[in-house]
Amino acid sequence: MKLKKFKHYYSTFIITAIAVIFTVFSAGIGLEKSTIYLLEKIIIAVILAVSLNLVVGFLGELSLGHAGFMCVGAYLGGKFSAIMLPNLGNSALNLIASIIVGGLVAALCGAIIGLPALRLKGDYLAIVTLGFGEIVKSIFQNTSRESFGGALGLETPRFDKEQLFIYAFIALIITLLVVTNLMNSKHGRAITSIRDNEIAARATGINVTKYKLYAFIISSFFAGVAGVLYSFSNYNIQSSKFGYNYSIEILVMVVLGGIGSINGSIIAATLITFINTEFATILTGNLAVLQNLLYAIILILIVIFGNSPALESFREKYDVKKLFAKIRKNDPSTINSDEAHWDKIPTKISMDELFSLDVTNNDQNSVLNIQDKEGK
Amino acid sequence: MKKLVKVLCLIMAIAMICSCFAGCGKKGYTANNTKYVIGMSGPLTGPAAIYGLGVQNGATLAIEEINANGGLNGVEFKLEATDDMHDATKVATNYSSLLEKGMQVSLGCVTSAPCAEWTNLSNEDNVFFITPSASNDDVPKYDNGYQMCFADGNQGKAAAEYVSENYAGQTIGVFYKSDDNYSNGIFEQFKENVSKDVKIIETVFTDAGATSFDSQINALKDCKFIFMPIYYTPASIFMTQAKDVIASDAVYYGCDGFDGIDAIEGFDIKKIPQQVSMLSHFNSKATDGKTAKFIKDYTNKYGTDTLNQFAASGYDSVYAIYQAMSAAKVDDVTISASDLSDKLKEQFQGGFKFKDAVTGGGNDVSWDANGYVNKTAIKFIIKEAD
Amino acid sequence: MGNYVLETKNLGITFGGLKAAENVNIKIKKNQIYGLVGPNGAGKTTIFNLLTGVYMPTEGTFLLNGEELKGKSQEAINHKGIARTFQNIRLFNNMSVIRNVLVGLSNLPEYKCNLFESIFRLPKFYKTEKAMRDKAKELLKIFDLYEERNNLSSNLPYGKQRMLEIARALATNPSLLLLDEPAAGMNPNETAELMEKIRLIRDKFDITVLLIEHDMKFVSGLCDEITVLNFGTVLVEGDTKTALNDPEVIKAYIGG
Amino acid sequence: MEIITTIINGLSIGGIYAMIALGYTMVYGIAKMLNFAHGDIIMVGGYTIYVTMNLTGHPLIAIAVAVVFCVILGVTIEKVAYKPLRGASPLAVLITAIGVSYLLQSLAQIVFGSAPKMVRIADMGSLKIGSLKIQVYTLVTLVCTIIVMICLTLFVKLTKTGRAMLATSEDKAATQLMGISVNRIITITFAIGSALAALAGLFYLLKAPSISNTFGSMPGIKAFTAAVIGGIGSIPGAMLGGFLLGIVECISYKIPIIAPYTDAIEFLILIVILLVKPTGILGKRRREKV
Repeated sequence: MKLKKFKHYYSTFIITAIAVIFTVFSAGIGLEKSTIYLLEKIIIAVILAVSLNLVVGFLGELSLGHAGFMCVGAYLGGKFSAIMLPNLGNSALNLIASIIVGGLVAALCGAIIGLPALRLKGDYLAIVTLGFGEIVKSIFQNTSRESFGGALGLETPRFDKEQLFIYAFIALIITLLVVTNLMNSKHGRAITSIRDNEIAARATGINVTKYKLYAFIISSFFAGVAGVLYSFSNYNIQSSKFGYNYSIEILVMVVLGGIGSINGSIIAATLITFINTEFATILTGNLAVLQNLLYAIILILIVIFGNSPALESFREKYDVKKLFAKIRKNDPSTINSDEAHWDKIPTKISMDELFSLDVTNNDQNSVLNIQDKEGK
Repeated sequence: MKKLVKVLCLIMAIAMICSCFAGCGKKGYTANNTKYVIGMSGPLTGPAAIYGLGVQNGATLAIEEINANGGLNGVEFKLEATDDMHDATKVATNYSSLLEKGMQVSLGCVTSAPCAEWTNLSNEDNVFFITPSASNDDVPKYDNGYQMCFADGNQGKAAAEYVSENYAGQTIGVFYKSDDNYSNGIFEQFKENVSKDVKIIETVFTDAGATSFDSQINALKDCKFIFMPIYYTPASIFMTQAKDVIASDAVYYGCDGFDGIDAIEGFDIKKIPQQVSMLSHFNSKATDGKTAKFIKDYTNKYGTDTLNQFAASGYDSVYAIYQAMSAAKVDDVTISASDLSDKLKEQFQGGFKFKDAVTGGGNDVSWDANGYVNKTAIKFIIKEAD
Repeated sequence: MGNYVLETKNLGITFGGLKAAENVNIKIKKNQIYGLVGPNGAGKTTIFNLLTGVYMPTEGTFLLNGEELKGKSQEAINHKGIARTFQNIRLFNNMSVIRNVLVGLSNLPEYKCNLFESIFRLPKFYKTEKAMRDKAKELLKIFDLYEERNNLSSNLPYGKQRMLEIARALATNPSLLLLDEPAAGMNPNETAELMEKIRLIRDKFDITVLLIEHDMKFVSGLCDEITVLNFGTVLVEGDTKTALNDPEVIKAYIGG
Repeated sequence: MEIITTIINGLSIGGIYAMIALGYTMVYGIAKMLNFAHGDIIMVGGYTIYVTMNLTGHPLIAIAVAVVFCVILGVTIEKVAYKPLRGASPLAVLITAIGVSYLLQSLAQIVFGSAPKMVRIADMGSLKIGSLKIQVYTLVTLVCTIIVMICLTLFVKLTKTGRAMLATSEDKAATQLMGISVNRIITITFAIGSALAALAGLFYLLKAPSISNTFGSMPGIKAFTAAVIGGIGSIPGAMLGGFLLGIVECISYKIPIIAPYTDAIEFLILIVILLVKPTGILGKRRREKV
């Protein structure tokens, strides 16, 4: 019974254990270079997926600009560490300071874009975040050579390659702790209540704008942290990497892992990164084109299988959660967390837009405007 | 009891995961080599594939020739090529997997942006590389990196000199890609070095807008000389769109990115009325000497699609490594990358002259103290004006 | 003046030419159970929406315990003391029963705990969290939901969902509770039980109730006073029995 | 004079955006989904034109084949990938659309390779009016897009199917009850959207005769932006948004200081417009019933 209290922290424990094992390995017999790169990549992907899940899964808003926040973190954090290099050297202190700076600047961006953008819902918010990501990318691409390297990319001090992954693990564990703690507090409940029913949340006295902003800021903070880690794992960062395609890649991890499920995000991000890297090393030469093809087919099949209303009964029969519940002899209808199956999550892709030919607006808008003002 | 089983399972699972990842690091990867392994990373797929494939083919051709002639003291060479899709983030993985495959010396990366990553990574381990085509000025910034092609800055300077000489007092146009490493690098140096009495009309495009150049063409329509430090695909689109707008006696002048423009499927360069020329170190229409032989052999084996200076440069880079290694009297096939690098550095810093090059007009090639190449540049006219 | 918990003054709203509510004057005394009845489309829910800040009144205003609330946001109005339920149940479907109630509790001043304290699990967090859970359990016991507290709220039977919605509204510690058709879809036994419950919570929590209902038995058995609406205007108001027997009301309901 | 050329250029590129945006808007309005694969239909259209041009050498045949092929493809995608998900979470449909987009791109890469292909459809030359020098294809594009838009508007307004489309977008269930097959309407919408995408591919190739497997993705995103600027779901909105974006793009490329930031400016306009008017210029929103 005692263990139940720590149920939410299982994944954190496991990751800590893995981190310790790897650290011991690396201190002892040493790790392959490629293992270290892979670890760094996976950790960055997991941080990104978990932080995006906060917005998409728990808040229920679609964000397509996560890579934009990462970009801000990567550039600002990387630049900061480059500036501090003469003073702090390539030390852990420099690394930690840059991570904090990068994260904070990304969080600030999250607040700046979030404050006005959160008035918008669903698709509109999605396209605004997408636009934000592209704007950030474009701005960093065209900065001067001295400031952020422009098209040539920003040179960042690559942190001691043997140890970066340890710090990345620590950052990941902190991310997990913060997100888990947040989601299991009254603030987290407020955020999920907005996802489930915004109107009822307002009527229950939840300050919707404030909590949306919280979720947005925390999410972009960790995206920024992931960005700084990314800039430390590379010598040279180029903003063209942070386009909407990358944001979508993160979104795919979140969706496949199960929206609103932190563990799912961790597993999906790990697997996708691992498989992609393996594909890239196995399928070379003429086979390289098969990478994307396989990826696309798997993606489509998983989504259709997991969501088609026609396959509902089939899924019920083979539901993993229920199977587990059977093994544990739990009542499957009892839940202890806010993790829900993702086809039930009402991500607010707003559906009340009309297909219209009318150029003029009708009067109904006036009511709406009142509502909007209220919503502010 | 049940808990215990669970915990045990968990620990086993973790141990299994870790064993997948963890190998025995820090060992000598080259200990089991039976051939000298040359590594490279380049775009073998994707829009820039023509460059990567050119280098790969050229290098393979050179290695086959060397091996057929008995290799280096009887030891053969082997090329390990990895695909980076012109994406710098893939380089670290490629680099480490190459090291684990026993790479002793390398051709670095084919394109500039990924090569920035390679430069730093290879410096960590002291792996010698000579890139056939990554032209960024920073590529030879450490003593283990050399270029077979002209650096961007030098290309920009050469173009600036040419323009200052021939177009003083006139208005010329520049069309470059503002979000591209290569394009920017050349343009910056060009702008810095061009004489002040040449008036420049700058136009740019970006990755996202690389389909329609109407407004840029409109801005450049009165220029008689247009400098285009860009890759050939957008250049071909530009030329097709501009052929009726820009005066037919105008000159398009590009850098090594133009190479291969006449080989694009469906793009008929003869229909472009303007002169298309570029700064190059390889004359793909050469009819005599070593260059002609290379062209013949290459065409027989791979066709003309990728016959460009990248292929020639890849071919030359392998020969340069071979000549330097034989000059340094390397005789241990399991020599570590770092030891080999020290030997090669000694050669390259000690006035090593690379002979029988197919690039650089057949003259000897040498490297200056900064690692930049010294060879003959030619203004190569791809197509005369009508 | 101070006697009234809720007082509306010429409250009204116009939707693009359509007067959904007009000149509504309701006065509710403390601890009253007040009914709002009228045929479909009479503007009852519109009035609820006006009172909870979903819509901004185009005319008139309303006061809660003497304080003007017009123009305040929905959450601010809730903090001032008006809580509501919805005609079509709006629970937080993907959350457990107890969490639904905990959300309602989270804005009360006695459970104040900032984001920082929550994330870093400072002692304050544990203290407030425990207090909130105790309070939530207490509330759930009143509504016979304690046993199902860990169930997904959408898995509850219909009647219990209604109860949970009321429990969640009560959790925000209101002085005025608005119930939108609480008995809709319930069988007679459940309805009777609900009537008891409403009286009970009125006494226990010392609150005032304003409810919309179509079931006239329910209204006459429960409400002290009612207002009958038709086409957005007040038809009759006053004592329940008298008002329901008013010929105008009968005409409005039966038609003709 | 310069400015006139710029505006004509802007209108012609805007016309293409508008045409793609129309596909986005109609599919969104009726099937209530973001069809991320729409841009890749353009790419498929482009490759079809490339292949038929090489086989027959006749532009009109190429166009016809491309339109037919894209319509078949669009309808097939709808039937295979999106139809099983009708009624599922919108996010699921979105991810499937992304999957379809990857699939089309990688298939194109496998079939045609990743090196760009050049395709010359027709040599139209340029026109001289006074001191103005305008390329004929610019005018052709502009005229054609306008004709297509008028036809589409008339189709939706006047035909039975068009009105059924309007009705479906308002209320699917009610439309079904009126005896209209919603599935059929959705299929028709996808067919129209795909045909428009094929035409957009054609006009793109007239302008920039080079095609690769990522040919459609950026125009797709830009057109989506245009659709949102105009108010997604609104046909005139899509046209307005497209033209607006095209003109902004061309003017921005003319000014050297801001030219590198053109994409940023386009997205900034989107954000500003949405903040001023959360549903886009001509979009309308129904109030959520409480």
